[in-house]
Amino acid sequence: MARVGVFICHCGENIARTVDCARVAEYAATLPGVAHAVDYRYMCSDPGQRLIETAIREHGLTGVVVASCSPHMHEVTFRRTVARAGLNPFLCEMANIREQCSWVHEDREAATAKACELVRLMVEKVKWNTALEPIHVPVTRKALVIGGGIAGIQAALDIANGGREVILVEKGPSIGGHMAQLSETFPTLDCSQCIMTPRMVEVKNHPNITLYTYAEVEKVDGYIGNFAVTIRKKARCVDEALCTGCGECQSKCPQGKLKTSVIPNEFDLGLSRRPAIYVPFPQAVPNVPVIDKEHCRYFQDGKCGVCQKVCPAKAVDFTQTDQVVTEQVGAIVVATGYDVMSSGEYGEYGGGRYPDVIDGLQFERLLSASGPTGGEVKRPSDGKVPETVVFIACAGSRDRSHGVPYCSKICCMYTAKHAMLYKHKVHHGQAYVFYMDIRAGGKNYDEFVRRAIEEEGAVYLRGRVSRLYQKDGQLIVKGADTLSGQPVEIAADLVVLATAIQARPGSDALAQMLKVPYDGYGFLSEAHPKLRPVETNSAGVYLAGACQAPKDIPETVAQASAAASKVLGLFSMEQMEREPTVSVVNERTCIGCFDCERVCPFGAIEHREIRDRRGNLLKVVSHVNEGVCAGCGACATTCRSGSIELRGYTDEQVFAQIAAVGV
Amino acid sequence: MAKALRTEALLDFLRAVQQDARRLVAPVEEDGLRLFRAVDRVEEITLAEGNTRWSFKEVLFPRSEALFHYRLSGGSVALQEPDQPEGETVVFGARPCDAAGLAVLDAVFAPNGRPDPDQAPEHEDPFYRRRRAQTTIIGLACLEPGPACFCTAVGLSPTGTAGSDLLLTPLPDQGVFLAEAVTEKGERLLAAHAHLFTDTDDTKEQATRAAEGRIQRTALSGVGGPLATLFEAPPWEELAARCLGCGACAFVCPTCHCFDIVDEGNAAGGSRCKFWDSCGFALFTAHTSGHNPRATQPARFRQRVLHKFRYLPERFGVQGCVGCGRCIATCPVNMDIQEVVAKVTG
Amino acid sequence: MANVYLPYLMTVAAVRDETPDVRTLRLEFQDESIREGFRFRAGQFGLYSVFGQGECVFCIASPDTRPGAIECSFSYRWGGKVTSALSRLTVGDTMGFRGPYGNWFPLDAMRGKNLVFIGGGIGMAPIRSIFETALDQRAEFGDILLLNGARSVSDLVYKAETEAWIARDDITCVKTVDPGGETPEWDGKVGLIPKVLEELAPSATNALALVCGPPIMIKFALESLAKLGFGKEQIYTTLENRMKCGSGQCGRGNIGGCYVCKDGPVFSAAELEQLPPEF
Amino acid sequence: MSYAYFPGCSQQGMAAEFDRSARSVCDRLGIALSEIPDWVCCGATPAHATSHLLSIALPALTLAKVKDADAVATVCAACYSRLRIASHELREDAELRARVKEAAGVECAGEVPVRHLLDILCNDLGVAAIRERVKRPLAGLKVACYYGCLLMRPPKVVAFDDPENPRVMDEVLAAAGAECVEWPYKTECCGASLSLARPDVVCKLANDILREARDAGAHVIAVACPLCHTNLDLRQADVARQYGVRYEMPVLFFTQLLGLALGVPEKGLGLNRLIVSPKPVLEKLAAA
Amino acid sequence: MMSDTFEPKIVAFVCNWCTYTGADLAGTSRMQYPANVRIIKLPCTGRISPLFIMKALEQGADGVLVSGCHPGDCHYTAGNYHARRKYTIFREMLHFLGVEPERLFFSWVSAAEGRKWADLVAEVTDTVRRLGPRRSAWGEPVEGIAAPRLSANPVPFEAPAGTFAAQAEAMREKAKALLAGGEVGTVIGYEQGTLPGTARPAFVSTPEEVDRLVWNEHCHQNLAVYAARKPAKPGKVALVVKPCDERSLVGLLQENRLAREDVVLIGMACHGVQSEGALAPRCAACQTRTPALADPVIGEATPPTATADPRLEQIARIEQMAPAERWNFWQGHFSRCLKCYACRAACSLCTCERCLAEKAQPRWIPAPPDGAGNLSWHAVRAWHLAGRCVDCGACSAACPADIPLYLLNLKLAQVVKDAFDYEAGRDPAAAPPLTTYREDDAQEFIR
Repeated sequence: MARVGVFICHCGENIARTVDCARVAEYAATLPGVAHAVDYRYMCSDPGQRLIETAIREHGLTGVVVASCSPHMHEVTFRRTVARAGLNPFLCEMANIREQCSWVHEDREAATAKACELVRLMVEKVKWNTALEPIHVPVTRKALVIGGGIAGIQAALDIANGGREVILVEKGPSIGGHMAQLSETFPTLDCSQCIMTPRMVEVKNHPNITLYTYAEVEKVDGYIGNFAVTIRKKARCVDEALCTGCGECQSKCPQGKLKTSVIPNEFDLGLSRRPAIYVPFPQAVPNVPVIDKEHCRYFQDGKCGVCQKVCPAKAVDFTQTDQVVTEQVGAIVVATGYDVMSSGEYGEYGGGRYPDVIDGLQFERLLSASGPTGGEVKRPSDGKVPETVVFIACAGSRDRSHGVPYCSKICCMYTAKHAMLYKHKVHHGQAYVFYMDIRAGGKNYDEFVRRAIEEEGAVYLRGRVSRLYQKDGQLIVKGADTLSGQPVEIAADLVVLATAIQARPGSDALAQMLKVPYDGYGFLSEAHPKLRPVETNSAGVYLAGACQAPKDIPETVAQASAAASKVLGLFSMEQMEREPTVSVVNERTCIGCFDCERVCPFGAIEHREIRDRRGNLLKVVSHVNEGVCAGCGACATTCRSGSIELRGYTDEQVFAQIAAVGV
Repeated sequence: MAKALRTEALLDFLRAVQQDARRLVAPVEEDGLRLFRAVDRVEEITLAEGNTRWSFKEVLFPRSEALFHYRLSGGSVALQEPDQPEGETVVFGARPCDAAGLAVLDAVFAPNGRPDPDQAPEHEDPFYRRRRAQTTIIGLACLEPGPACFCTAVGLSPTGTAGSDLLLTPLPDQGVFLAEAVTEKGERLLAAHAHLFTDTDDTKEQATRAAEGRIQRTALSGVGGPLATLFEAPPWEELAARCLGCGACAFVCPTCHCFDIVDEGNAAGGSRCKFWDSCGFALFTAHTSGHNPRATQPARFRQRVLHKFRYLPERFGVQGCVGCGRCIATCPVNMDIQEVVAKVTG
Repeated sequence: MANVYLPYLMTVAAVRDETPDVRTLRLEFQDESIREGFRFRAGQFGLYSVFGQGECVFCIASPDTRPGAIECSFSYRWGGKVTSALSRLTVGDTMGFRGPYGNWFPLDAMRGKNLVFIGGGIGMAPIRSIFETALDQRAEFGDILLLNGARSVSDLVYKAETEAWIARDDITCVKTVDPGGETPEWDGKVGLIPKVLEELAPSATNALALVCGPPIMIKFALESLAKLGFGKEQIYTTLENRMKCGSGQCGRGNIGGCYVCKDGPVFSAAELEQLPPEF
Repeated sequence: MSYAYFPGCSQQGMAAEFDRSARSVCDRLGIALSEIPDWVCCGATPAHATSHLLSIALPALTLAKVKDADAVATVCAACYSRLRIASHELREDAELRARVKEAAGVECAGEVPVRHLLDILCNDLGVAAIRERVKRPLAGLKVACYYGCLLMRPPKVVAFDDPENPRVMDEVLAAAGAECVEWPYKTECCGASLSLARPDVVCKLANDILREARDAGAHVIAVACPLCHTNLDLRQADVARQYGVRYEMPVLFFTQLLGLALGVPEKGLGLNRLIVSPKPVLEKLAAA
Repeated sequence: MMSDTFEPKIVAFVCNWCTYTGADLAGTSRMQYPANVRIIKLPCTGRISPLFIMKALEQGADGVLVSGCHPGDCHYTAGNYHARRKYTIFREMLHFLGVEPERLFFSWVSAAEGRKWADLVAEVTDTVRRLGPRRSAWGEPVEGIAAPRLSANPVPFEAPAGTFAAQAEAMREKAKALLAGGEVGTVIGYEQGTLPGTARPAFVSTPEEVDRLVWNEHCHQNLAVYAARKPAKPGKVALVVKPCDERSLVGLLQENRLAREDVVLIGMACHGVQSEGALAPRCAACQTRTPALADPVIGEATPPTATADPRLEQIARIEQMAPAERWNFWQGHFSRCLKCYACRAACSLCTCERCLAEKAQPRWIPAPPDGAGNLSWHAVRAWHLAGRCVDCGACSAACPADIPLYLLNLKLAQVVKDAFDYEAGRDPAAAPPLTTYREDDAQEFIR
């Protein structure tokens, strides 16, 4: 019979007040297999733990039951105590006689009786516990970062600077993401290009970082420490090695004559045009153009080929094909960023009908020196400098009827910035801001907004815009000013909608590929909002930036560094240590129906062939990949013949507890 | 002088016997099949021809019984004998084949005094011995043996007396049951209810010839010897290819006596249970290491045949099969032991 | 009439790990009267029970010349329900034992003869019972040779006793491990039991051989003994089979017509030859 | 498609011309309207302002009488809104059905869909069919189509077009040859039932609408609701008095304009019943 | 609480991440609730097996509560979805067997719902207290309640004249061709039984032996039971299959127990088979009388009749009984069970190398054929065939005690059809119902 030690804690008065701990200890001593039972005032205190350690050594205990608080509180503590005394930590169980007994049952008699039962349950269970050693899984100490925005760049640099190799994959022709499109950034108004371009170059030149641009992740196999990622590098039709970035091809491309070109420039959100062979923006990294096959005359009707002729470095190669590469990585950071809801979604604000109703990102391009108007604020319709600009906050966010009930968090700040920058550019201009509430909770944020109002003279009107219509060249904005209680009507030259931040289209497909859950809006779900914000339920996959939820640049960079630290933490060990409570297959009785494989949410079940000595195949059975198994036990419940067991919650252990209730 | 019991007086006789005994076990109809049950009122008993779905073996060798109870408290264990009901059990309606089967059960469970000097002291099954002593068998001869019956092929008869304490043979033409007391228990039974019996000089020869005439199965005489040499014979493979490996044939058989012993209970205690087992199951002889002396289903069916037709006669001097035909009627795939033995030794 | 299935209550007096998955228990009868009266013969087996888990069969490993307590050695390598429960017992625990059952080694026939004892792995348990019984009356016998073999050093059973036996000068004791099973500090022989046996080449005249071990080992050992001139009746072994009642009723322990629990477990090689290949 | 026609109270009183023109238009376009026998008032705004049960029970009384018709046709925006919402709620809420049965003694589960004439013209008949039957296209006539605030709201239940920027009436009248102007006040409220309680508010709203229509260059305003018609047509005098602007903007029901285009004689369209006479505009048009 | 009122003993299986934490929250918030519940912690509802519920009832629990994360919250993404499907079926089975519905409780309690947990425990305790103690032990009949009997009114068997003979001849031709051509090593069909009016499986490996093969209304065994075994003779196996037998082959394909190309199917158009002298109940209303997968299909099937399946009426009768009556009805039948496992041996889908009934560590199903052992065995057997059984009738035909196993199989097949719109044996590529889930699976029984 096992030699179990039972240790009843008073927890000061918390347990002792309604549970007669002495009587429980007395009762425990009578249980079959219990070699030692004692109660003490504070079992988790230092003397309490020492009491357990000495008892283990003195009585040669083979199992320990600590009856005290919830295992969520001190299971780790007591398992460490037990380990110090030389007993395997998994031979220690806790009976929850505080949260689930003394605190919820006033009647002393009933509480004591129940405490006794809970102790008996755990004593019976611990007899069937087996010593378990942590599982060691080899780790490929190379990381993959998906998405080349500021989040991806920061994470890649941190990991690379941590001495580990990184593969950065960016879908577009250049890294930079949405931040590259911004003019200046709140609250310090430092120019986004100035603070970001050096980082982008650093990424390009960093020995530890392999950069794949114009490339997408197609398939992810494997598990934490051993991912095999298939990446498709789309054909740029320009050889990155040869191209010097001189820009000849762009200027000569017939499709590209700025005035006549019909191709909207995605980087400028359609406010400018670009040639068929293009670099999204001057500071692009890598500064290597890409041929847009839909609009290139060579690909559409076989004529032209001017870019190839003029290219001094002979870098243009129309025959280039997609390249598919497989990389072995140990961890993946998802930094795929966000998208802005298009102003066209807002019918009542004339979105999509009036050219001078634009969204925040388009206004950023107008403000940006590298933008379509060289930094001068000119309205898209006729290029006039607008004297009156109306900014409408919460255009799409916090609006259930548009399917975006959440607050996009950054619009209040960039709207104040827009009002301020507009004033800097058009001194005599007047900015109006319709808002519901101003959310400026960051460091120096509220001061920034106060400056926009008090120093830059932006008129903040608390109220919703009900209607907006065009009348002889101006946009009549009808709204209400709830503070003065008066309806308001403003004739504006330009209206900027602070539209909602949404998840990238296709983020759900990526999430399914990575087996990461995502919410109803397409944002990827973190493992725990407070305790594990940058981790996911899929071990080895981390999140950074707006792909997890709308957030500003400071928070994004913080998350990127956090994700990087998690990756570096994982890579700090040769072997990764994982909880040993995983499933194991009894290969003699498994018949290979693989129902377990169908129910395993983590794809932890593999096929293993059983061969006899001469090598001919006897049968194919299930095998649990201990690196991937999360210990949920769905397989153990589904297996009809009971051929797969979850360690820590084996059939024997549960059976013993149920049988103990029957006594 | 044979005794006779008027057909109408049978129920009175049985009611009287029931008063003296603890219980009267007899065949009744239940959910469309005929089984031996302890009857409340004698009217429930069915006297129709043919046999029950399985024999009254479980009156003496129950399908599951507790050998002892154990209580676990602290480090110690307390053992406790199971309580066994006292009092006479009378089994009525036992067909001659079933009654003859008792000889096997007696030989295995209560060898009482078979002198075997250099063997370790014989171990009897006390439970079986007590029940056997407190059981009286009133046999009922068969007039219309069924298609699966082959008692005559194994040297028995539809009107045989072996195993019964008192055998009643229905003589429909004379409207009586011919009563033959086979043992002193039978004598005592006749004496106790003498008023119901009258002397008669009728005999059962004619009934016996008629009944035996209905069995067309070929005799299996002296098969023990040839079977000894046929362990490796090829036919087992074909003959038993379709056997599914269940325990139906063993559990309906009046002579099968194999059992398993398991502890059932929980942390506070429980009981050690002995219950029916069958050599047909794969796990019957499997070692925990995975080695199984009888790895294939034909090997297991061979054990069933050899155990009945060679080992039991050789070791205990009793015929292992009484030809009741139940295993043939019950087997889902019609494994026919009489056909197999005939083919293997033929 | 006594309930034959009721085991004697035993207390675990000592626990010794022979190998990572073989353990020896020393059991004392809790009931005084039974302790005095209990007798058995080397070679007989018993049924050991852990209440709540069940019973299982193996031999009594202690010599029958030292009554009062018995020892048993068992392997729990295959994780059987009862053997695993036995492996969790600690000193002072209560378990059950009933027996003795079956026949025993022919001690009388062995008197005055040279004896060759061969034990393979856990098969060493029944051999030790008869071997130590013989040692307790050493004078009765001629030369005694003991060959204790195992797959590997760690699998060797009764290591301590074997050293003691090697130290004795009135017997020859040899230990061997299969090739590949040796360790750097191993001082015994390295070789399969049959090969070592042929090297030792004990003379067959006026000799008896007692062999126990896995079926493979017994098969080749018998061949080697035959080469050395041992007749079929000069060789004895015990059979290990799945048994439940111990008294020939549960119908489980038969090899052909022979009931291992009643006609065995000790058989001579001659008897073994008669049995059909069902073990 | 067979339609059970629900005229509505206004169309028997102050907006008789809407009903008369609607019937003539449908007649000309081959749309069979069979009036629901002894229909009752839909309860309009007062019903649902006072008691929710009443606002459902009244339409239920009528809807229950609709037998073997593909849909219920309505012309007035208020009737359409009330009937449509009532049948929607009856379909969704079994408990409500029970209470209505107990209160009004009728079993109605709102199976027959309720449609507005514009919806029928545009989506069932189709604009091309209308263009074919036009005899005298309203060439040169600039119309400001005014939908009012009720016809398309609440969108989930009643809308059969984009609630922010409806196009149905524009397309129907364009098919009739008119030129529908772009103007922002398509769905602004005209003050509806405040017409009696707060005429000053109605004048303010009417003035905005009329001004925007004028500024958009419209000759006439087309409406699809008797209440809107009253506030824009009847109140033009008050607007002139309050804001000193005489718009002389004729306000017609879209069925009247459509009737003209289809060649229905003016008498059949009840043009004479309008306060601001459309005659001058129409004559100028005919002359051009 | 030593008062004389009945204090129910309730076992609660809860998931560690949500409900256990919710219970802790009830503790930290000092919410009072009755002390009748003993909590057993599991990592996820996905790990809370119906066997636990059965064992708790067997050990005498008066009520069982199972609770975990709300759908969508599962820490392991899908544990509760799988569990929900299992409970949907297992709960219906226990009710059908006569366990009072008010003894089983299922709920979702999140880590933040301390109040919901406290109220739930109070409600469960109160409900079970009012229901009263268990009226009998697991597997024992309830005192003083007569076990209702179901009558079966058999339908006479008639097949169109001459069809059997023609089919038999064509089948033998095909078998001979297959054997002679060496395409298969063994043909498994039917041959005349040794008792009048019986047929039995026959293993034929040479063209000459083919003449032993017969085809008539007595060929009721499901030969697919031999499909998953390694053939004694080398070469492929040909099976003579009726449509219902073929459906069990679809099940075997779904569970990788054989490869389609390893077996040649001689499909027999079916006219229904005979059992106990009448048309087998399952054939009365059988709608698929022509094999779908078989390579050659021999003969024309008798068109299905419109008669309703008589067994459905029996199921309806059982469902109308009071729980105690239903309980006694089943204990009455199970009391005859000898645990000969013929039902398992005859079932073509029972292909486990070691059945759960033979798993000793731990022994979920008590081994002896007594009350508890029999009830647990028949509950687990029916449970393991839910969503897999193709109603081929082999188990009921093989049972020496005539236990109406088809009632259990059919009832669970109905539950799976209603709840998951799934029928066993139709599509080899379909995922078995208990290995997949839909997020909108019905869950009105979960609090």
